[in-house]
Amino acid sequence: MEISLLTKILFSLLGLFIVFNYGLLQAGVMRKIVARVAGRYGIPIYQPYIDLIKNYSKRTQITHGVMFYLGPVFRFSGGIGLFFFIPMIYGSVYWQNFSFSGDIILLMYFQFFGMLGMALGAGEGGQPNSIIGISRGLAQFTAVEVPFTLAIISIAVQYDTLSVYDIVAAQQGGIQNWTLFTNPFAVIAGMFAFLGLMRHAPFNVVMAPQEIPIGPPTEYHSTYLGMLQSNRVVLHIVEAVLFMNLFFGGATSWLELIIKSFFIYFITVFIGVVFPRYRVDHTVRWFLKIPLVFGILAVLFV
Amino acid sequence: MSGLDDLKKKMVTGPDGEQFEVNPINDYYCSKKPEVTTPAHPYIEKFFNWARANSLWVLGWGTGCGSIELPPLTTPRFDMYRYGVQMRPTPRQACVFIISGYLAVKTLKRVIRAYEQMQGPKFVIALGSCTINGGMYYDSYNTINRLDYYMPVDVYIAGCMPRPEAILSGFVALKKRIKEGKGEGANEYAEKFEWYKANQKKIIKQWDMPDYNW
Amino acid sequence: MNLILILGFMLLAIGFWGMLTQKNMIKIVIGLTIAEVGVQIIMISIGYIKERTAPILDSAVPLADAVNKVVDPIPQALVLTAIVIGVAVNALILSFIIRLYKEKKSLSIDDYKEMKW
Amino acid sequence: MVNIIYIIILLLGIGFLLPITEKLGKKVSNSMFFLTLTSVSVISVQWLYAFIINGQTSLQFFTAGVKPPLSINLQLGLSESVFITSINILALIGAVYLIKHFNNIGIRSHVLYLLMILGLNGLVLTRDIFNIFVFLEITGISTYALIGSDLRLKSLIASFKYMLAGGVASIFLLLGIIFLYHNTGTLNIDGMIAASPLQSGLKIAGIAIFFLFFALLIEMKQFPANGWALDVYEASNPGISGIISAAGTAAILFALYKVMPLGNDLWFNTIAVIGIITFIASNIMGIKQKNATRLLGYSSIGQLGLLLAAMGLGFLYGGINGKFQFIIFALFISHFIAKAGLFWIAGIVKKKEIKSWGVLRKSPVLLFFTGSFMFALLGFPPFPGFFGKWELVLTLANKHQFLWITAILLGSLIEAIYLIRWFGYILKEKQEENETIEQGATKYSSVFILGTILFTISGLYMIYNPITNLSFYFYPLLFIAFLFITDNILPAYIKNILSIAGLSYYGYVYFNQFSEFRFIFAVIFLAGGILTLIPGFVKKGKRVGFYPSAIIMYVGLLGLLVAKDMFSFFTAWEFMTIGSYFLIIRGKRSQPHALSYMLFSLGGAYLIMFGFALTHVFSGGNGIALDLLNSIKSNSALIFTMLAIGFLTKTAAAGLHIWLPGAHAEAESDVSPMVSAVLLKAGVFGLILIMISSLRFDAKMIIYLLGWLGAITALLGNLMASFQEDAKKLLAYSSIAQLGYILFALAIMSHIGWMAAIWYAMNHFLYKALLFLAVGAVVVKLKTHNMYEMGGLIKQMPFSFVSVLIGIIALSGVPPLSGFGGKWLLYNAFILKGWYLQGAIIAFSGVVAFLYLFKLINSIFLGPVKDNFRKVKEVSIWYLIPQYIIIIAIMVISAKPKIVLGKIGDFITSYMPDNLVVWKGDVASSYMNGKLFGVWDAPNIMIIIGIIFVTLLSWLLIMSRKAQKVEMFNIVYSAERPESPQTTHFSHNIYSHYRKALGFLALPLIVNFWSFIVDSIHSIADFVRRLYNGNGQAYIMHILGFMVIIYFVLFNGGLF
Repeated sequence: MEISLLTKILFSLLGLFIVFNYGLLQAGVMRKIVARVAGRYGIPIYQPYIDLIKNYSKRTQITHGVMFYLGPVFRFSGGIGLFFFIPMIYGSVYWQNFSFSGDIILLMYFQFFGMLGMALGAGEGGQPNSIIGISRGLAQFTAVEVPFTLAIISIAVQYDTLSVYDIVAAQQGGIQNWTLFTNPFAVIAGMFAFLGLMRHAPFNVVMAPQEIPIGPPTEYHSTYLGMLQSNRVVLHIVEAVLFMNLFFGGATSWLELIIKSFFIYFITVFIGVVFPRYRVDHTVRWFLKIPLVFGILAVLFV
Repeated sequence: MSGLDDLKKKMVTGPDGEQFEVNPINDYYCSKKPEVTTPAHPYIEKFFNWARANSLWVLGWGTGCGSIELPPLTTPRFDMYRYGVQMRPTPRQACVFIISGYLAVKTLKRVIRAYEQMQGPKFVIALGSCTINGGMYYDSYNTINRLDYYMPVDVYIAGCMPRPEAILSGFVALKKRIKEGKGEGANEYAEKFEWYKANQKKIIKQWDMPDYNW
Repeated sequence: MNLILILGFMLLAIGFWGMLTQKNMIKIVIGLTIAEVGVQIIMISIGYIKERTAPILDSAVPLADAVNKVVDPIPQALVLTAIVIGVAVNALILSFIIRLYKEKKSLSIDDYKEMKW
Repeated sequence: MVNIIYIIILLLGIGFLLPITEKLGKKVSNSMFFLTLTSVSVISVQWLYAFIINGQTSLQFFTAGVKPPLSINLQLGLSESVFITSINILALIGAVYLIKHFNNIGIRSHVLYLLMILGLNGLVLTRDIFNIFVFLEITGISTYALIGSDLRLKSLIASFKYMLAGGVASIFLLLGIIFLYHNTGTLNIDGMIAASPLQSGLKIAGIAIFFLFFALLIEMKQFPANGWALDVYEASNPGISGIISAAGTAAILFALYKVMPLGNDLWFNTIAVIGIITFIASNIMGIKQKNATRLLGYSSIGQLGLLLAAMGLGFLYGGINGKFQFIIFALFISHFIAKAGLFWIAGIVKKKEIKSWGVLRKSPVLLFFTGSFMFALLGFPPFPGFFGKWELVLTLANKHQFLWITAILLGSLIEAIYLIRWFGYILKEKQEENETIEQGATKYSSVFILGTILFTISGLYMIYNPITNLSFYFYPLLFIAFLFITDNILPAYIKNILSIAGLSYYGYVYFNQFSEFRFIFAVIFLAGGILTLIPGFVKKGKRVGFYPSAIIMYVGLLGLLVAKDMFSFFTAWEFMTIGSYFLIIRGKRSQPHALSYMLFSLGGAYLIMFGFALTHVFSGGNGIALDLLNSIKSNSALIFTMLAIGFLTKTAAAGLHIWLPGAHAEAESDVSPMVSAVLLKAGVFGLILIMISSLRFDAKMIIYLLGWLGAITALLGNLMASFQEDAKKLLAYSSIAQLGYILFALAIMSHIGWMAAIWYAMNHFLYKALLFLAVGAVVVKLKTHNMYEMGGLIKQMPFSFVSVLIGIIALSGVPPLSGFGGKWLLYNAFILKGWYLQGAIIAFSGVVAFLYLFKLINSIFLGPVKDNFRKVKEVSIWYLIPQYIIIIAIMVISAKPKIVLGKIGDFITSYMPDNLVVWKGDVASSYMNGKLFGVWDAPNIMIIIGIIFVTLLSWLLIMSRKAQKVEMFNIVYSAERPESPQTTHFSHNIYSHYRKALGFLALPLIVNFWSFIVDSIHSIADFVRRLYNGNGQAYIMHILGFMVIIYFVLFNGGLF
């Protein structure tokens, strides 16, 4: 069934709205869970909304220059763009966004769009600690990309396609068809990469609070910070949806999507609560050891 | 280099051998004065104030001995998060500055700098007697006696030291004040900028920074 | 004839021995000269035919009978040339040695090794 | 025609007359001296003319009125006339050069000179073996005396050693002659050859020929019995050294050539081996030599060895006629002119150390000729040696003598080490201001004439060579010659306009002639050429030397595309190499890098030459058409490997890359994009050529390895780029990595893989030119390469910042710019090919690229600005114009990749029909087993991202329109304030943690490997040259030892 471009745009925007709100709530829930693990009462789950409104409502603002100004725009474009290129709900023509423009390689490389813009913006901020954070982030990302790429190669070969939609399609028909069970090595490698991508402990030295005050966004505040926060919530959901599509059979309804992506994201939070922090050089080496082995196994036994 | 030396004017040589003067204070820093900001439409402002009151981001910096009372706030027993209070490591993102106890002159300079780097609206909570009247250090040669000579204070929390419970109640008081629209310390600072600066410069002999740290 | 040939080779050997062992440049040149003489003797001995006379047309060797009476004349002519040339070379070398001696006051070949490698 | 005997009569007669005429005054004697030499030259030229143009057959001249054997006869044929003409003309020019020297010494030197020339003429002409001895001695005695006549201690010693060696040689010569005479009964060479003494079976004949040849080998200064010769070259007046090195050895070579037929195959082989050992050994020893004239001596001896080897091989393979005549003459004339010229220049420079030869820069003409002579010696086009070497290699290949080819090429490469290094010193080594070189019309004019002759002969070779038609180069070379002549006259901008016009004209003329991938490379070369020439308008003054070099390079590049046969391809390759070498060495500190560039290029070029020769042989031995690559019948894998390694030296694959970073980084700012964005593609072009040919044979294993090599190159290049602090070096390492991607993509050998490769090649051309232009311009402006010294320049140089930003986005492969196309094609290609592990390495290195790209833009343009750069302005508009043209191009192909990729795809289909990329509108899709695999909709992606970006930006603008603009130190700094921009700018070694984790991959192992090789060669050189301990006695010992060795070799061979 073909739908008009306008419908498509409207549904995509609606999807974005849903994801944005879900992301904010999910962030609240996750923080609540972390608080409960620590034995605290924790924030109200709508706290992310308040924080966001507060940041947008700041009265003063400074700018270090054009690139500093554009940094959050790049970052948020990266997040929203990634959302637009990922199919959300399997089987529905309305929730495919613009995923027909490219395939998983587009998604892999589009991740960098926001990162690069943010890095440049923070760079113009001139805070040396931001650049330390960026250098750590980029370094960590290179290592994370290895198992991720191997996992993607593996499932691309497994399903004979690079299209995310087709990969989801191939996993339909029961839980036994999920990549999780048909190609466990790829999933292990991929989920390791997911931990690195989400930057929870033990891989959160990039933004190490207090140490380098907060890494790349040290100079960002007010509306900029609001945009970065908005991006963060969208991006977390989108990344989780991507991994859901690749490894966990995708979703045929919003409910399924919310449940699955919640648990996928929860894995990183769970591990983050349990483990201490790695230094960057440890992270790089670690990703080139165990996850790499699983990645290689994944492409060898596909 | 230390002190004022690195802020002196200097001649530098460009890549083509041309000589020119660099005046760090003017060239490195923005020399604009702070401006009074106007609130939005009252209804919107009310909504904003509600959000500001429920999202208090505290600059994670202890200035005096009272800072020892802050970490317990994050523990299960006191758990400040439930009030929407959390620590931020950078003044750019923080909106509440807790002056935790006595302020040495040396520290005051840093406090002023950090305060000015926070974006408005911003709030100051002064902790302990020292910030009110100097406390046990009232006659010290190098601590200040009254904080509000140097920056507008929203809430004072008395005690030496105030316990975490007191701090929590201070937060509640601050929330109330913000919701009432009285949390305009930033504007006050801008309005009485000259006065505050004069006070600050009176006590800080080695003034090695621009008048306002953006 | 063989005896003379052997003599020639012996002189050659002595000459080379002299050139290789003596440090005095004049002695080296003498070695070279001895070796040259050896070669000249070898040349003559090769041109020599037994019981014949020198290839000089005089009363003892009539022109008509010369072909059968004299030894091969060409080596002898060659030797003459070689001797002339050899003498010229020797003279030149010796004059150079004199020059060198004047410059450095030494005749030892070991003292003239600045240029090497 | 004048009887040739008059040459001898004239030289001898006037020689003896001169001391008498001296009484009439110097003028009279000098004019007589010159008149004699002129008339002798005229006579020989006249005969040469008769032989070449009128087709005269060879003549015999008899002395004493009777025929041999009773008299001595002179023979004059084509070869003789060529040799005596060369000798006499050189003698004439040499006399001009030396006349001051001679006048200082007195009339005896004039006499000696004439006698020497007489001896040389005689050596060439006579057919009597004893006469050879006589002429040899005449030459010898006059040379000894001439060397010693300036009465300097050094010349006396050298002459003394020479005399000892000559005396020993003449002893053996006499022995040989007399035994031969005894054996054959004649002194006439023709008679002896007719008697074929070796075949007669007499033992004594073997000994006789042994002595004869041995004496001549000593006179030919063969290794190791040549210590004395080096002293002669070093010590005597360079003018005389030049004559000895050129004319003297020419005559002795010819004498040997005459008696060579007395030998048999064993002898020919032995002589060739001795020659090649001398060639290699003396070149190796030359590496360690610092003294200019002695170094020239080593080179002379090496060249003699090569000539001897060629002659021995010629006799071995059917005598010196046809091909071998061509080869030997070409090699001979190069050496002859070049060596004399270099010795004479040494006489003008008068500097002992080769490092102090920088004074030559004071005289551009001499500098030009020095370069020409050196490149002639090395056998570069258009000089004759190039043709000689090519034919030699091809002929030997036809005889399956691969070891010989290897040895010859190895020797040549070693020779290149010291000559190029020396030339580098001349061009770049620091020189004290007050140093001057001798002025004087006579010496300059003789060098000038010699150079002119060299170029005339080279021109004739280019036009009339029998190998192939090189007419393509006619007008370009004229243009280059014009640029050279006017180099010191015209201002740079006129030359720039001319060069751009020239390139555009060639583009216009040849554009329609190219098809398929040649067309794409033509676009890269021509557009790249024009774009990278535009910044030249910045330069004030004359910019001497730049334009000829650039045009030589571009002509070479175009020549590659025009070439239809392997020889013209190779010619173009060498032109390109020379041109780029001169471009690269223009940088301030690029001398060592240019040297290593040249050596790697030359090594690669020799491999390519070898490969071409093998192609010729193993495709049936018919012709040298480039298409023969497609019809190799056997040994295809070997040939493929050779050619591939040859081309990979140009693309700087891992292991062969060490020349690139320095060469590209230290080059001038507008040269870097030329050599990086444009020149590297030549190697890619070569790779594509051989990869297409590899479709016809089985080279799967090698191509598989090439794929791995490409992946590793990409990773190592990117890693090392991340650890650089020098902005241009960073870009240079990035080029290595990018070429690694291209190699990897080519090795995939599928439609989509090749599409990726060519897309990468085009894109790398665009963004690397962009980055190098932008960063290069900044570097010029700031006068530093170090990124940590820059910073914060975005405010001063916003346009450059945008260029770099676009460049890095395109390079990194982030959508929506064109780089993503490359990534998409590459991922599809390697997944479809099944190269998962290599692909993962490629993907990994693709991410590592972000490290250095961020570092590049951040360290230069972001962060705090340093005090001394506060007042810098935007770079020159001439740098920005090409940048923005490139940006437009990038934008166009990013939005509509199909306009380029569609065409590329069309012609690749004819070679590789598998794994097609299918276009539906603007959407590219790949298929696996007929099923849709991947999709890429470039315009759509661009639109979506554009809309999102613009929306968010407008939102931010609305939300925070009143943001306060602050200065660089208004940053949070832990409530402190930053002290100085230097301490606040975090740029140096920002990936220290990455170095900690993965630095072991970027250890300089390859550099260490190559330094080990270099050190070993130097150590060997130093060890071997200890042989020449300076003791005359030892040299005699060497001669005797050499004799014993040859004797046993021949004895073993069964000669005795």
